[in-house]
Amino acid sequence: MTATNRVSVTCVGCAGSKCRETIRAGVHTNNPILVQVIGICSALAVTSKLETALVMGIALILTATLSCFFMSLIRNITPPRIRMIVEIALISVFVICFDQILKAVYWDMSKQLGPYVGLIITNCILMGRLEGFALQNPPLLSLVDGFANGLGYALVLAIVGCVRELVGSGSLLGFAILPESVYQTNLLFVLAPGAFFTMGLLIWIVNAASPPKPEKKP
Amino acid sequence: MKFGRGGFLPRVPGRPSRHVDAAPLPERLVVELRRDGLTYVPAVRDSERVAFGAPLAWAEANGGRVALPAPAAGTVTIDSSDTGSAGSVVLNVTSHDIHPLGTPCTPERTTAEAMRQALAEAGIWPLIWSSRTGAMPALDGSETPNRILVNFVAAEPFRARGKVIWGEYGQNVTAGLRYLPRLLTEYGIINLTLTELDHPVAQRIRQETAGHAWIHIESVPVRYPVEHPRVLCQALRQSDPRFQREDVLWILDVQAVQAIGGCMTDGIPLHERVIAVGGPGASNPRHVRARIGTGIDRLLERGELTETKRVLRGGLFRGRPVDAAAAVGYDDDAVFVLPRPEGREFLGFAKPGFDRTSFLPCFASQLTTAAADRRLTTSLRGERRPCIACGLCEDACPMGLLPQVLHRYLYRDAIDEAERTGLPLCIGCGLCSYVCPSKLELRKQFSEAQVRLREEREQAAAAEAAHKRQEEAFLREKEHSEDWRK
Amino acid sequence: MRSDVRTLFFAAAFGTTCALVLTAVSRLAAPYRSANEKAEEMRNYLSALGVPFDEKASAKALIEIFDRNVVVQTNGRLRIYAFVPAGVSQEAMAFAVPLAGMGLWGPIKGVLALEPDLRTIRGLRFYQQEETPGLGGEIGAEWFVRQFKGKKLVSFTGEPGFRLVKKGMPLDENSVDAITGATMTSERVQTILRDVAAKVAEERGRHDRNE
Amino acid sequence: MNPIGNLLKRFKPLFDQGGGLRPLWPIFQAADNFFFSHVEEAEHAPFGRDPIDIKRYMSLVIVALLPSFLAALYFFGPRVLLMLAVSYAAGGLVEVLFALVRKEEINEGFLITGFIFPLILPPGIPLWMVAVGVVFGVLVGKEVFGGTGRNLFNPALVGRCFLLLGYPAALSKSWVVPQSGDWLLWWRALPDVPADAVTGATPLMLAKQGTHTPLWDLFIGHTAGCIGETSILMTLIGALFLITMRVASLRTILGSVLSFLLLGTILHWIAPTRVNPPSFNLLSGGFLFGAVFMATDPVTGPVTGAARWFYGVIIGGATLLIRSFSGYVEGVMFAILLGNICAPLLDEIVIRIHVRRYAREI
Repeated sequence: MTATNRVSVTCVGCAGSKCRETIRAGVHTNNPILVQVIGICSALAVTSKLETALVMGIALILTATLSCFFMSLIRNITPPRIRMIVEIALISVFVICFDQILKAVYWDMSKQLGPYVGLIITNCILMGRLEGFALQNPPLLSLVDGFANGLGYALVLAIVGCVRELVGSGSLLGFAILPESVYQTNLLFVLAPGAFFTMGLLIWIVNAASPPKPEKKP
Repeated sequence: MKFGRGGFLPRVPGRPSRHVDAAPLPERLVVELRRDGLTYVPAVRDSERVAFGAPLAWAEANGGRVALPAPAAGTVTIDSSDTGSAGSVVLNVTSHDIHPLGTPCTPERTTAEAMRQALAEAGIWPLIWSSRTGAMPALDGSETPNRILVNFVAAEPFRARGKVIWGEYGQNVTAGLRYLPRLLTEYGIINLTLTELDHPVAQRIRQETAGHAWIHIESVPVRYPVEHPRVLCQALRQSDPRFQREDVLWILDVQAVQAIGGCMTDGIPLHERVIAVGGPGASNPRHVRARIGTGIDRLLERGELTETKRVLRGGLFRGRPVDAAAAVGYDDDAVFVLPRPEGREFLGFAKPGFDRTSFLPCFASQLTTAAADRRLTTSLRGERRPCIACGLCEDACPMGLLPQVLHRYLYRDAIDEAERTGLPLCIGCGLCSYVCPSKLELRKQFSEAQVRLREEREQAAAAEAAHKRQEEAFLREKEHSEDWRK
Repeated sequence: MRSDVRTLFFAAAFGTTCALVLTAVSRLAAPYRSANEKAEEMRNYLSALGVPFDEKASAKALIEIFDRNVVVQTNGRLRIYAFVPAGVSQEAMAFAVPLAGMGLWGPIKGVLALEPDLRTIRGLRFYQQEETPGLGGEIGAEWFVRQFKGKKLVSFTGEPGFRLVKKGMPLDENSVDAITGATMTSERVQTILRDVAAKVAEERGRHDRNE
Repeated sequence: MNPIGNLLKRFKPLFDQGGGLRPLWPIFQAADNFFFSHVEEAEHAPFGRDPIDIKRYMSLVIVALLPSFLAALYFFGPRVLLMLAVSYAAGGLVEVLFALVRKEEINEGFLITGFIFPLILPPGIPLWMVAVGVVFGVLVGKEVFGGTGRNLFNPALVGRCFLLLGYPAALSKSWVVPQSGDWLLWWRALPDVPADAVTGATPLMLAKQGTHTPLWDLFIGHTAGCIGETSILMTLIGALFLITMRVASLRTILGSVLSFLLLGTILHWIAPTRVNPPSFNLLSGGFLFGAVFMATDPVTGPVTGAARWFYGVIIGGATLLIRSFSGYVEGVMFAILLGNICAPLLDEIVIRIHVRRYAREI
């Protein structure tokens, strides 16, 4: 009895540290945008306002968490030959659901996000996590991983969105922060190149603050 | 002859006059045992007495032996204390007399074999450059040139000029020119390169050689490094369609021809050199005739070999600094005295610059023809900066290389790419380092990379050979065991 | 062979499940979604026509207002939205026609509202455009479209069309200030307006004949 | 020693190792090396070196820019000086900050960027925009890539591009007709342009609407436009200077101007309504200024000489196409940035050709 107890306790402890590690990787050390630089086309398109960036971030967190979880659940019964198609199908289901719900209850936002919610299906981050993590790990850990990566993406989007909305429109979440009489808005930050610069500078700052470890040569 | 773009002749003060002084004959002559990349083995013992012209040391090279003949008669001391160099032979002179060795013979009755032998023993052979080996030609007669190019031009500031030597030893040079065809194949051609064809000296040379149909006179521009054998070779290939790729070309300069003349007609070995002493730091720029082994300090006026000046052996571009102990070698023809920088100039970069000349026409000295680079010192004359890709090195490169691109490759250690982009063609003339406004050490970088490349190739070849040997041994072993099993 | 069957079975089961989920979600969301889409279009026409409505009204309410006040007729090439206020009169108080054409960087779409004489402009709205923000993008700005109110869609020589002229030039009832620095966009807008003016002129001819 | 020398000597201990201002050493060193030539002996052959150095090289470009600058001063009043001061101050600050953080020497490259930047701006632009533009240009156009010698894009053009895309309305409102006459008025209005200064369209904008400015006015520079680029005469003087000094690549300039004229003639013949006559096109706007002073920036252009021809052709052609067939009336800036992008590719092609040649010789 005590033995089993101890085993389960160590298991939980071990899972806890692993869980922390997974979250750290997704949000910081292996952040999908800052470190892997994938999935940035939606990040360029929807970050001109903080609000859209947040909604997009939430969309990705939800779809990533759910699809990672379910993929991990069925990972053992999925035939390896069709696993890619299954992954895509799974992602699409969640994305389309989210898109439909958005269109039904949050019309304005859906209009602003345009096709980008739908395009989450082709987002490399999701495919990468499913293929690289969920297929090898238990459901709960996969859920955490999906959530962490979504969170990493959402955080970067939020920061970029913050900067772009503040510099580009002088407001945050639609509230004017910098009065128009004093501050002249910079339209470059409203356009997609603004996201390029902001994201590039952000990556630069993060890398300068904590230089990425050089890959070990085999 | 057709020369590619590139090359440059800076206007440097201190050009040696045409006057040739005789250097004092010292009691002690120093002969270094290293020459042209060969290390010589002493042929004499300590405190042995040698006669004039007797071999002091031998070296095995290219299927034969070349000698260092004694420049004077005297007693020998072998100095091998210097660990860095190969050591030297010190000659305490008993007699400065020069007398012929062996019997003179006419060009018509000389064979190529005998001539090669005589030149090798007289220490003249290494003065010849062969396009096949990239250094001195083979001694065993395995290569016979279709062409010999005698170069009168010395563009690098300041090396002994062909015209001065002609003026001093005209007879010996013509004699040498008569002997050279012995070394050629039948119907081979001798090219003479001069700067201007209508110069009085040039006209005299033409008169002298008028009867010889095999001597062709060519004009070359005075642009450093026009005298470099590989530049001359490339120019000849490009201008003369009869000169094929597989043809062998030998190149030698006037002083070598003069030595050949002396050696073949009178049997006198290489024992003295005409040296141009010049440069902005030289107080009396002139030519000096010096016995080989004379200390370089004896060529200089007092005060030139001090802390404030740097004495280079060789011209401005390829010269390397020497100390007080250095002596005239068998192949020296220039001593360049360069002052060291003193003090800092106020707003120097903004001055019009009547006292400096440059590769770029961006100093006021361009307006006058007489101006020279009077501020030339050993200073870099600027701060070291990253490459800004100005392209000056590409304009200056005589081999048509892209030094800025090579620099980029070598900067990120891409030596293979640098090799493909022509690194082995670099002749180390140093013009790219000279003109670089960012003061990059391009020449150093390239020559180091060339050395590395050669080492890598050698290692690879050695490894391959070892592998092959191992394989063969294995096969033999296998065969052997199979035999044994049978 | 067994694995093939298994794969097939899995694919079928998985596909069916996904399809079921999607269908369910879609069916649940469909009414809201289509209402939103329709309301979006109507909102543009209502505001261009000047029909009073609450900006924050729900989709349902908007459709109701639209149905009550607007009559849609399709005459030839032109689709005309007539504003017939419910319970006030039988005569149309205003007409609206859709605008469409290519802008500098992408399509421009909008609504042009006209007074009953089909000559005087009552309002103009661009609801879709991708012009340079700050320059061409100003066509969506209030100051730009406000200029059009009360202007005529026909030049006084009787030719249909509208002119956007450089700032500082004298204006007449057939022209407004163009956007400084956005010559290309202004030209495109002018072309779109000329097209629609031609169609309206045709329609007006039919109208006049009918009367 | 002159007074400056004495001053530098007196403050040197403060900046030396252990001094109180040690972290600011690069600033002291930059000043020191500016006034007094740097002395360092060559350690490798050749032991004598050419007197050309980066300072001289860069200062020649500044000299070549002076005529254009003086013309700008004449046409657009003393405000030009103020713009120059702001540009140098703001950009220099970024440059110095980076030098301090990286503990590197301050490079001379910024001298040109800071000088050229105000010359490619409209005369009425607010001063804070000058500062923002040059800061962005130096930061994103240069420092991000590692500083002078490593940047892909011309920093001044990056800064201007940023302003044009970021504040298009403000920029398009800032064109002022040259008011050469009343200097007093321009002085009084500082730091702004005089209230009654006439805002006017540039010749290229006017040409889009069908009015062609007389060629003589274009040549002299009596037109609205960026302050340094209006006077073709002064640009030509600068160009002549740079070409005789061989600081600017003649290949780039010829490549761009010839392709511009050739393509312009052909297209004008095909579509005379869309494409301005080549003479007008050449003399209006900033094409010549860009081709002479910005396209020839060695760092952002191709490395190899042969590639500079094609680089010029890309710039000339792209300028013409952008001017004639896009929404922008002026295209030099984008054309040069486009050329900057293509430069490494052109180099690669030239290097390949060279490699093939070397393979035969080695």
